[in-house]
Order: sequence, then structure tokens, then C-alpha cells
Amino acid sequence: MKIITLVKQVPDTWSERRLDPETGRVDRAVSEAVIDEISERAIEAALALKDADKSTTVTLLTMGPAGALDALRKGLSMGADDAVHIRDDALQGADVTITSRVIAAALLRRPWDLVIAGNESTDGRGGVLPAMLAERLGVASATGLDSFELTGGAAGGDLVGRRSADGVDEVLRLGFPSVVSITERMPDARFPNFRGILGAKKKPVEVLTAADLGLTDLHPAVSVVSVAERPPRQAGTRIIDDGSAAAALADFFASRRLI
Amino acid sequence: MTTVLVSIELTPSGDVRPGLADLVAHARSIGSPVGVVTVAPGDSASVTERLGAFGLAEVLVAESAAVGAADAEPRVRALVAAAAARNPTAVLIANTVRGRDVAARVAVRLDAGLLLDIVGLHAEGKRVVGEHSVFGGAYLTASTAGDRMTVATVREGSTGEQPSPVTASASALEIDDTTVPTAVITEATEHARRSERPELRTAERVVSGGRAVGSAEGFELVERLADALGAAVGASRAAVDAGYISQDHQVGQTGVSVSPELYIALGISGAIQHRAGMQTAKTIVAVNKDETAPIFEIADFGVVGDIFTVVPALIAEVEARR
Amino acid sequence: MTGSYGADETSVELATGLREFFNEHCGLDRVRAAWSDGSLDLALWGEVAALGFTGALASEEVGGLGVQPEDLVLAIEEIGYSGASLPLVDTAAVVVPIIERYGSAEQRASFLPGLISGERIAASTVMFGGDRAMFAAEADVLLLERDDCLHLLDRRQFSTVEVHSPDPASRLARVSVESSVLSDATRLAAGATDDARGRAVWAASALLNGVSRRMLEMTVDHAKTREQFGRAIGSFQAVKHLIADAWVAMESSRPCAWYAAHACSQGLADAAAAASVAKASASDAARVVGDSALQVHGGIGFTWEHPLHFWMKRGKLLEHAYGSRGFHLRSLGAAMRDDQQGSDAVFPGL
Amino acid sequence: MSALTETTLDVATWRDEVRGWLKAHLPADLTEPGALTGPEALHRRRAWERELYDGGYAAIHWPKEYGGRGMGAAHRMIFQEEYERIGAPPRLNIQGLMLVGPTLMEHGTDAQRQRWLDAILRCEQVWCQGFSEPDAGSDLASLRTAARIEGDRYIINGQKIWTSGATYADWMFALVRTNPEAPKHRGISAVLIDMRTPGISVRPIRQINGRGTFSEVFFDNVEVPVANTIGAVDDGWNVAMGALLLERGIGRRSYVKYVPLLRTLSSLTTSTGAGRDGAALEELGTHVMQVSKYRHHVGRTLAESSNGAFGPEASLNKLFWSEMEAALYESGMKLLNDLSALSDDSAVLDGYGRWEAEYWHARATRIFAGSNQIQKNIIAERVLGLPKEKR
Repeated sequence: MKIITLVKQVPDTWSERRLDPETGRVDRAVSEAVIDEISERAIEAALALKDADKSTTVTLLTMGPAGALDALRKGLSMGADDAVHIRDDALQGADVTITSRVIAAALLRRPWDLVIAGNESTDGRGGVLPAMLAERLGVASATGLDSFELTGGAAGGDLVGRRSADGVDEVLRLGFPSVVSITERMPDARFPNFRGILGAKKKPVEVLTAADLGLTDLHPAVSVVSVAERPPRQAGTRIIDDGSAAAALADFFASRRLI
Repeated sequence: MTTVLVSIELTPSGDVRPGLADLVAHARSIGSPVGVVTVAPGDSASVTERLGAFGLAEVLVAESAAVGAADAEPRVRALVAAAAARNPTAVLIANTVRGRDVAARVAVRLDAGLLLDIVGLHAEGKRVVGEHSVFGGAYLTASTAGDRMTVATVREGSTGEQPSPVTASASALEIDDTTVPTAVITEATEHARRSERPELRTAERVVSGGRAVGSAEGFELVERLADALGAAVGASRAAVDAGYISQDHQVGQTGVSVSPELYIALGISGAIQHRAGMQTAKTIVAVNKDETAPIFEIADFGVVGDIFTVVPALIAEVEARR
Repeated sequence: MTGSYGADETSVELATGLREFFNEHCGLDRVRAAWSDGSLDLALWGEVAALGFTGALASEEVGGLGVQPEDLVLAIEEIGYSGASLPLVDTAAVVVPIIERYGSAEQRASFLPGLISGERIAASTVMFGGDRAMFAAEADVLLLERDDCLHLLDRRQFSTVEVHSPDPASRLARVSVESSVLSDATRLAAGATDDARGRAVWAASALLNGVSRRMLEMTVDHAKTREQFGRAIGSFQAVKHLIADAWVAMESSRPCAWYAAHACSQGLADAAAAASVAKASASDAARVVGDSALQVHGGIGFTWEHPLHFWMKRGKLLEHAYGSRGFHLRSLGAAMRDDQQGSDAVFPGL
Repeated sequence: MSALTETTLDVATWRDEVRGWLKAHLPADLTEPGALTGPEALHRRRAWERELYDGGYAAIHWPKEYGGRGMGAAHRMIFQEEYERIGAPPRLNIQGLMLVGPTLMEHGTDAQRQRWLDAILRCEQVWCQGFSEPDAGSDLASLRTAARIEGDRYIINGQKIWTSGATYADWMFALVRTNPEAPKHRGISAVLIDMRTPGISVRPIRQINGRGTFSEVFFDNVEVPVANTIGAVDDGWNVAMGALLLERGIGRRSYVKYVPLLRTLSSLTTSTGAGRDGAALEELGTHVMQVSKYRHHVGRTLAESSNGAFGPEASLNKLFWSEMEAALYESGMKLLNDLSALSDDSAVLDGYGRWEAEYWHARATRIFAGSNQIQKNIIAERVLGLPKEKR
């Protein structure tokens, strides 16, 4: 089975995040860029299939600036076989329409059976890219899976996934080729071992521009018209409990008509 | 008045998700809402009856044998057919996991602009402008698809408006049944409501517990305070990861974003990811043993103390003053 | 390999990998646990060994990774930084490469696989201080320095008596060996002693620099957040200068260890002096950083409950082990004194 | 690739080339003690600079288009090491080559570059730096030397102090206040002043070591063309900050300079018998450690800069070597105390007096180019992110 895992580099969520007041896009200069945790889990999901069936290949695909190579390297050192890096200054700040067109075009360049993505990135929170890709590629999709397994072996089998979202538990079945997205309930990513780290540098990374993909007329479908920063919250009263805190809290609730 | 299509999401048992009220309210701010729903053959009448309660006077109903079996496809096809018939300025869909799948495919099929997770909607001339609350409300941004048709996903609970009931009238919408590859739903179970507590996403009050709660049994304390205040129960990721409570209670960046009147954080340190999901609450109260916990930086009222002594006393106080 | 100053990509990548691993698997609670029960965290040992650390310097023919000391020096810093209480450095940086280079075919066959896989743990008295060794009681294999020779012993061939350690999580023992045990069969080939000494010293220096880096980071964080007189204490110039001095001591010490690893790997003429420079400056830095850290933390840093002392006491142990500052400075002074005619032992090429 | 391991042919070849050229061209007597004293000294130093120019070594770090070789920090450091190793004289036009030239390249106009750069390279113009003033030391932005614009000329009045080489410099790179109304960092301009302009007087300052290498420079209605401004009028602070980073940065001195000093200390230790004493050996070893640390710090900085990660090490650099140098001479003074009877015995040392003068000079290094206390503030605030002190 040939798997392509989508990888995204995002600002480190452990640091403060800011929007660029001009563009309304995430200001990537303020925090360190790291591989998105959900991408790591998506890679883990792919590698788990590779562990079970050695003939499986795992290709990473990302769209991002030169620094996104670090995210690919991380995935390659975890055990992926190769990577595709769509890297083009013209794609900086691409909206989800452009992003889905570009990635779909890249996916059409090589054969694959399964695309695995994270359900939503920590910086975008759109969560629509996997389904948009599936739509553009004309394949089935199942998003927000908490777990999945392959049935019936590599050839001719199905993928059976479970999701629990918006108050409903579901089991979904789909064939190949298809696109799935996974949630953070999937297993944690493995740590790359030293052998993996040393080997990652030798693995091939194909670099593509939008022109390489035959895409020239890339116009965003959506534009940001305004960005306003809300003033940060101020700390209010703070008391140290000496036995009377509960009463003070109840008084506070009463003063705000909350009880 | 321009037409705004409103996609209706039904649960497996056929209930209407309450967030529909938000979609209808947002639709009204730029045009007149027209509901679009897909049901199993023969279910048109019963669903139409219930939609009036959400203020939808007009509903397009597509019947399809694939409802309940094929994943997003029946809804996608109904919306595309409705858009062809009614030429709407916008299509609104709940920002749920299933809703986003529908929105993604509809936007591609209609070559529309896709606005995600909007909390407000207005018209500027011919343009439809969506408003978003980003990074837990730290920023408010607005975006537009310009001249294109707008497909937008709507944050449930973003209006808090109660709809005025009307009588809904239905027209049938024909959709074809050509087969495209789709995931098939082989099992669907609705979560049993464990209590009469309000739903987390739209609750006016939320009481959340963190890792300091210490155990699944300890979480009962959080639930008791929630019940005393008529609040929903939330949790930090640490508490979920520790297995004290199920993931659908998780508040924060990778969980549910809430914006209640009152948010009470018990034993939650307030990591930035958690704050991103609750800092737009009107009033924030925190109880934590660690006086340096960052949650205190944003709390309107903070108590440095042990939740196991403060909370039982607080429950008693609240009940005594009722 | 050109990374004499640790800026080499491989070195940075291995260190980053290890740091991420420790971030996840060696939090404060685990560091604290090692302090309270004093027992070796075998689970953590196994996980770090599985990453490939213990066999990193062994060649690929014997199942190692074949990296050079300068590729591992930053990763060793990360171990010091993490607070992990494991005999990793002696095993990976000294015992394994020394056995591969100087062991007999039998010794290599019987010792290397278990040490590389992490099934067996090694301790070493080389440069540590007399006949003491860290984690000797827990070790399966001992590298023993005796009369300028090195001997390789398995668990049945030595006994241990626990001695006081300033760092309860780094257990120390005095080893004793029946003289009848030591023979040609246990002895490693000539040249092993000097090589092992150099390795022990640069590796300990890198480890100690990692300890200092953690203390300094804690101190900077504290100075940024602790308020007195209505502002962060880090805004006071007196505090700034304490911290700046500590930073200079630490940042100027780190590349000394990187260079010493490189000199060891390349067999440069100044390798021994470079190791002494590394250890003396790492000891200096640990003392300066530790003093500043304690002073800036004020009362809280003096409590058992605050984690600062884990690193401070490990720093104190390492400051004195593997040759104290004074020992190495006297060696350097003597080398300089004897270097009048411009041999390459201290400043090659001059 | 790090500079000092020389594992690529290019770097190793470069070292051989420099070593060979210096050996062939440096007059042997120029390296002897006292060669650069007396009335001929300036003439000989200029001649040596001209020799370097003819050999193509005047400014190897300058871009090729301006007559340099476009070499990076690693090659530059190797040149410096070899230059110090052979004991060649201190560069006469350091301000011109390291400060004025690069600043002109970054901020100057084409006309300005044509007018000055080549003359600097040939050492036809020796430059001095006019930044410090009696009331503007570490707080440089408080400078008061006033430049009033009249037509196309400045009329400059005021005083500079601690100016190295002012007695023989042809030109000064000065910071002057052109707008007294603006906030103090904003009303400053960088102006190039011909030292022969009427109204300039230079008075050497006799320093505590008895020497007069620094001077006071007085300006009394000195007329300077406004065309001599580098960068925009009133934007001199930004121009100067880049220049100061150059001054504190890597490449100006290598550890090699200190090795002879270590050898001198070592022989003093031996000749006094202190070498049998563990404490004296430990002290000598401390200096070996410090000089080695400086070596490795520089090596690390070069390695990181070639990876594009040039950090804040500039402040560490100056702080480190100045403290190290002060401590080295301190040790020598301690050893010489026991040797005071032999203070003129050049077999042991090149004169006690010279050592003492260097001892005092090594104390100046802690003060100039931004005092070490300022460097510590920079490290604390810019490197470690500690909050600024309320002023």
C-alpha cells in the first residue's frame, strides 16, 4: 500500500500566538515553527501500517517555506520513506482553496492508495482541507477518525474507521483510494531514534513549485478585510483561602447575579 | 431579499441539532433563510413540522435512500441542487465535524469562497462578510469571498438567540442518486445524555476540572458544583489525558471553545491551549493551590486554595442561598 | 566530520531528538522520583538505549551507529540538561568505544552486544576519582583503572560498597576487586588508558555544561517572573550582572567541550590539553552558574521542594569528579611550562 | 565548516599562503621590541600598510568591488592568527579598514565611496573615531558636540575625548548633534571630518601608564561640508550602532596574540622557581584555559556565523578578552613583584616598565568600546531577555 501523509508546520502552540494586523494571517515570526502535533500522529498512523506490512511505503507531503523541511525531516527520521515539499514564495499566505488545489495537483502526480491527514491544524482550525482534497480528487473521505484499521489485506480491502464527534459515535467504511483525517485520540507519535535521525538526511525530498504543478492562476477565494486585537484580560481579585473563600466566592456570584 | 441556504444537520435518530438556531439567526442578518434538509424516503412531513420551531418558514426537503448510510454526500448533493435552483448569496452550515465535510465539498463543487467558523455575518454592499473569533477570542477578524458565492460554517452557540417559531412549509428537492465514492456509515450511536446538564458548547455556565482533581472519582466534585449552578461540565486536556473524564468535555484549543457567562476553573493551571478555549467567558473564576498558575492572570476572581476544601464549602453556600 | 564546534547538523539533530524525548519522558516528576528513592530508573535507561544512545559511538559492524564524538557531544549536554539520573555517559562515551578499540575479540563479543542494546549497564572508574564509580553497584560491567592499565570486569568479578554522594540520584560506590581477578584476560590493550581518560573528561565536561545550562535557564526564568519592589528582579542591574557573568562562563565553556570531543575523535596533538580545558572551564562555569542561580532564586532556591538543587548538586558532584578544576589547571600549567619549545601539546601549529 | 580545523584544502591553503607571504615580506626588525618607537615609527607603519596593500592583504574582508577579496569570517580569522603569530605590527588604519570603510559601503553614497574607500585601502588616509565625549561615555547618545547647518556646511563646536590616533589621523569619523530639539537618539549625524580643517586642535592625554595614545580633540567653529554626512542627517545613531557592532565583533584579535604572553608568564614562573609550586602552576593553567576558551569561543562563533546564525556573541567577545587580558597582566605583575630587582633584566622580560605599561593598558580595555558593565547589560537584556531597568 502506498500512503501519503500530509504534514504541516505550525507556530509552537506553547508560545503566545499573534495575528499579523495587516494580513490577518498567523504571524509566524513570533514563535518557533514546529511540526504540528496532529501531523505527527498522522505520520504515526501511517508508520503503524508500515510496521504491520513492510511493503507499505509512506510519503510525506507538505506545502510551506524552506523551514518546513525541518518538519519533513522529523517525519523522515520517524521512519517515512520519502517526502514532497511544495515550496513557492507565491504560495505564502495561500487560503484553503488555493492550498487544496495545489496539494490535489501534487497528489495527482504519483500513485497512492491512502492519504492520511490531521483533522485540523493547531494554527488554522479550519479542518476542511482533507474533505476538499477528496472532493477535488473525486475519492471518498472519512474525517475526524479516532481509530481505523484495514480489513481484507492490502489489495481490495476496506478501511474501517471510528469517530466520535458532535454527540454521535459512528463506524465508517470506505475503499481505496481515499482520504482520511485523524484526531488526537490516535496514538502519540513515536520518537525518532538516532538511527532514524541519521538516516533521514539520505532520504529523498522532492521540491516542487506551483509552476511545476502546472498551476499559474492561483487567486485566493477569500480575503481578510479587518483584524482587531481584543485587549488582554486583566486579573481581578485574588484571595488566599483561609476558610472563608467559599463565602467570598458565593458573595461574588451574588454580586454578579449568578446565583 | 436575497436567499440564504441553511443546511440542517440531523442526528441519527432524526433530531435537529439545536445549533440550527444560530444558523438561522446569522442567515437573517443578510437575507431570508431557506432550510435544506435530506431525509429518508417518507420522512419529509415529520421533519418539516419540527423546523418551524427554529424560525424556518421555508424548507427544501430532499428524500434519499442514502441518508444515514452514505456520509456527507446526500447533504452535499441537496445543497448543490438547492443552490442551482435558488441562486443564494450564501450557504450556511454548522461548524461541526460533519458540517465541515459538507461545506468543504459544497464549496469545491460550487466554486464558492469558504468562510470557516464564523461567529457573525453581515453584508457590505453586495459582499458577504463573515466575522471570526481567533485564538480564543484574542482577535476578531473579518473576511469575505467578494463576488463569489459564500459557503460558511457557523459556530454553534455564537448568537445565543432564541428563534421565534413559525409554520414551516416544505417543497421537495430532487437529487439524483449517481454513485460517487463515499464512506458508508455502518453503525451510528448517539451519546446517551448522562444528565440534564446543558450542552457544553452552548452552555451559559461551565464548571471545568483539571489534573489537580486527581481522579475520575474526584471529578464528581466538579459535577456536583456544576449541578448546583446548573452548569455544563468541562475539563482541561490534562484531565482528559489522565482519563478522569471523556474527551468530549475537553475545553481548549483542541477541544471545544466555550464563551459562557460564567466559567469556573477548578485545579486548572491555565496553559495557553486551555485559555484559548475559554477566555472569552464573561466572568472567570479559578480555584488552584498553585498561586503562580497562569489561570489567575485572567480570572476575575481567583482563590488560592485546595479545591477539596473550597468546592464542598462553596456548594453548601450556593445551596444555602438558593 | 567537521563539527569541532558542535554546529554540525548531525550533532544538532541528535541533540534535538534527545531533547524532545526527555521533554516528554523525563519531566520534573521523574527527576524528583530518582531523588526520593535513589534507585536506577531502568525503564528510562531502556528507552534511551533504544533510541540508540548507548551504541552511538560503536561502529556499524558491531551494531552501533558509527557516529563520532563531536556528533554526540551536544546530545550529552542534553542529558545533563534533562536531569536524567543514568550512567549513560560512562557507558556510551567511554566503555563501549574503548572496548571496541582495545578489547580482545572475546571481550568484544561478550560485552558489546549487551551494552549497545542497553540490556547491560556499565560503570567506569576512569578519571572518576580513585576506585569509586557512579552506579557501580547497579552496573553489570565495570571498566576499572588500575596501575595505569584498564581492566574489563563482569559483575561477578567486583564488589561494591556504597559511599556518600552529594547527588542522591547519582549513586556512588567504592569498588573492590580481588587481585587474582586481574589478568591478561581482563586487561585491555595498550593505549586504552589515555584514550579512556580523554573520553571520560570531555564527556563529563559536556554533561556538566548541560547541567549549568539548565540552572541558568531556571535562573533567567525566575528573574523574569519573580517580582520585588513592584518589578521583576531581573530588571535590577545587580541581578543582571550576576546572570550575565554566569552566562559568559557557561557559553564560553560549551565550545571547549565540543572542541575536546573533536580533538579526541581526530586524535589531535592537543587532545589531552583540550580535555583539561573543557573540564576546568565546565567546573568553573558550574560553580559560577550555581552560585548565581542560588543567589537569584533567593530563599526558594534553598528549599528541598524547589528543583534547583537537583541540578546544583549534580553540578557539584561533576565539578569534583573526573578531575577537579585544580587538577586540570595544574596539568595545563605543567604542559605550558614544558612547552617552551613550541610542541603541539597545548597550542598546535604555534 | 569551522575555521580552525582546516579540513578543507581551501582554508589550509589560505593559511599557508598568508604564512608564506608574511614571512617573505615582513621586515625582520619590525617585530623587534622598540621597533615602533621614535620619529620614524609612523613612516615605517605606513610603509608596512602599503606593503600589505600591494600584496592584496590590506582588507581581505572587503568585497571585491571595493578592492578587497570578499573573504568571510573564517579566512579573516586565519589571516589574523598568522599575522599575530609572526608578530607583525598593529594595523595602523584599523578605524578606516574595520569601521569607516564598511560603514561607507553600507550607508554611503557612490560619490562618498569613490572619494574615500580606495584611499583607506591604500592607507593614504589614516582614520580616527570621534564618538566619546567628556559627558558621553557609556551613554553615548548624550553627546553634545554641535553641528549647526549653514547653507551647505556644518559649523561644528565641541569636544571629543579618548580618540586613539588623533595626533596622526588624517580624517575623523565623528558623531555630532545636528538637532538639539529631537529626542537624544534622533538628532545625531555621522560626519566625516578632515583633521586639517582650521579650528581643530588635538591634545594628547597622558594616561596612567604614561603614554599618550589617546587624545582630546577640540572643535572651534570648524566648517565641514554637509555632503560629508554618512546616511541621512539626524540618522547617525543607526549608522553608529552598526559600526559599534563591527567594533565589538569577531575578527579583530585571535587567541594567538596571547600565546607569547603565556610563554612569558610561563618562563617567569620557571625562573622564579614558582613552577614547582602547585598554586603557581594552577594560575598559569588558568590563563591557558582562558586563552583556549577564547580560541574556542571565536571558533564557535565563526562556525555558527557560517551557518547563518550569527548570535549575540559580540558582547561576550569583548567582555571575555578584555577580562582575560587584564587577568594575564595581573598575574605577571604578581610574579614581577618578587623580581623587582631584575626589572630591567631583559633576559627575563622586555623590561618591567613595558610590562607595567601593558598592565595599565589592559585595564583600559575593560572600559573602551562600551564598558564591560554595559556589555553585561546587553547580554542580560538582548540575549537573555531580562526586562530593562526602570530609568
